Amino acid sequence: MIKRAIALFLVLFFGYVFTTLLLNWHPWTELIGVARYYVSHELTELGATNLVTAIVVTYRGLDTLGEVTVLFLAATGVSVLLRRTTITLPSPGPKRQSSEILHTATRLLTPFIVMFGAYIFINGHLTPGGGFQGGAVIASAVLLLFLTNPHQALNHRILKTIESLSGATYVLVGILGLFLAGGFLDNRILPLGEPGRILSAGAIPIIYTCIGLKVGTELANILENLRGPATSPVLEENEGRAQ
Amino acid sequence: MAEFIIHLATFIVLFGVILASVRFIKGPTAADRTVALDVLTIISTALIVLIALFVNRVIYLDVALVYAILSFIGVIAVARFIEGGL
Amino acid sequence: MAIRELLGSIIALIGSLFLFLGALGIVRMPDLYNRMQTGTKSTTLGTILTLLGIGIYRLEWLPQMLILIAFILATNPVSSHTLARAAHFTGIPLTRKTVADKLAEEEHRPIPVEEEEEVV
Amino acid sequence: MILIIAIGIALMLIGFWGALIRKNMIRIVLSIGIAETGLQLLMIGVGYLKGRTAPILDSAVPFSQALQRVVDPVPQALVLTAIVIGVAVNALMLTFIIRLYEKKKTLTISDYRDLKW
Amino acid sequence: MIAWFIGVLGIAMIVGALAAVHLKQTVPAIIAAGIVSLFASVLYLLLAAPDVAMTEAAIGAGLSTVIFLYAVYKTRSGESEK
Repeated sequence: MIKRAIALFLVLFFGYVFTTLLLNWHPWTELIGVARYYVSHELTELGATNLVTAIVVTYRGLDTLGEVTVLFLAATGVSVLLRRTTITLPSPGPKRQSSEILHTATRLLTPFIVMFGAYIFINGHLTPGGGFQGGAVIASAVLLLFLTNPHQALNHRILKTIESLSGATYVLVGILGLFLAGGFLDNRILPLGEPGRILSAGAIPIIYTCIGLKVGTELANILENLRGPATSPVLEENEGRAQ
Repeated sequence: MAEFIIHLATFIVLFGVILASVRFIKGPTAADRTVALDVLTIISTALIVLIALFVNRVIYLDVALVYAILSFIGVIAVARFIEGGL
Repeated sequence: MAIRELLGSIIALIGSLFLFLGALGIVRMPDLYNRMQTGTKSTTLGTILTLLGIGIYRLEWLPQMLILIAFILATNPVSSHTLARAAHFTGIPLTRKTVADKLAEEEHRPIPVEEEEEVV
Repeated sequence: MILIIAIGIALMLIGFWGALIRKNMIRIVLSIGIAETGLQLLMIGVGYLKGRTAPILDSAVPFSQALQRVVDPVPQALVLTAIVIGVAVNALMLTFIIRLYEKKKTLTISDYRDLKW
Repeated sequence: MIAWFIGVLGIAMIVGALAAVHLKQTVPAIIAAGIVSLFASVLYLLLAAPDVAMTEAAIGAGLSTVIFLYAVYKTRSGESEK
């Protein structure tokens, strides 16, 4: 009970602090500071029509590189920690097979979802979306496969290859920016082109494609590790017949 | 006139959000709550399209597409968990 | 063009009414399966009509609306089917007014029915 | 948008309260996630300017009018990365919880007293 | 119009968050957190942030819920909190 009282006191204290901050806050009416510079110079400097993409990929590119690194470390941590988990945890029994309708819908929808994810990160400099969203959509397609068939296996070699290649390409494009343009992760190593076209904004589509593939494979990796290793397909077929 | 009817439709949809939330609070089992989640996701798709209409930006429809494609995965996940196949 | 906009907005209004009735149905219906059917059929039709109405109201948005409708038609029934199957396997009871349960008959199980009459 | 910021603060406080009073570790992670959502909502609310539209230039918002018509894009970029990091960190926390559960077969946080002094 | 949206969705979000914190069982609480993230996504769209709304829709709708459900599935017998 005393713990609950302390918790209540802390929450009320923070509520008081935040309320005073809120009451003394005046909303901005104009863009100020760095945002003003970004909005007024972005299109002529970088050529991407989506300002958020321009900030994420170029102006704050180092942030994004660090974020991808954090994501990679989290995925690695999950896979290292869960490596031998099935030995000690008791097996919860056979998993129920999913229905025919769900199988058919998955077969129908998975290509569309992957294609849509690719559309999102390739068009990241024109429309809302980008590498992170597209990666999450691709990971959702993998998740749909897992949900439909609990014993679905993934090809680890292909996943690892895609992840390493995209990460290496990302850093390589960044280093190329040092030599060919203004600095690390500068997108002007390629011609800017006409704003609004798909082949515009320099290297932003390439960088966002790399980020999308890397985020997608890493999230799929996390999901697969959390689900546990796939059992052999022979066993699964027998289970299906037994039911 | 047409604009007024669209506004009226939006208010009706918002009232639907409140009703579905009521079932979510009341629902005795996890399956009932998942039904409420299902209804709320599809209502949200309609709401997003209505918002896109109000602010008059066609690019917002991409978000509605993501919703229409992905929102059912959450419901399927909970359902497969309930039947023991996750 | 005013007629087209009026037509689109009225279709959207009918769709929103279906969405509202679907939400009302999941509050008022007696058991889970009835709630599920009102929450699926009615809201699917409601969303389709709303999107179609907006597509007619704003004619240049019609292609996107048709894509959205196609995806909703593909995804929403699947999720409801999976949920209904899961609820049936976990033995959530049917209301007393149920007359047929084909899935239980096929698996030679007794029909799970609520014990006492619920006052609705 | 003061209403949005109030909602964000309320969500943060609810999540904080839940993280303090819950004993189940999965529920604590869930509460932290809700507080995270509140914080992200607050940041987006701070960047919103009344009556303006999304920072994406197309035929509706030409570049010449952009300075008067778009909201602040910087908080959006920050929140975008924060959400993705959030889900990865949640996955890592839950992995730790699964490993702890293997060791002691309990999810209650007050049963783990090994490092308490 | 926008104020009505924010009012209804905000109240629904706060109710969902309270449910996520105060429900006894874990799985309904996870569903409640999913609802909070659902409405957060619509609110981001209202606040003129379609990128953030898309991220929240892609991650909050499926991935986040499933990660929690996997954790609950792996720690099944430990769900007996008061």
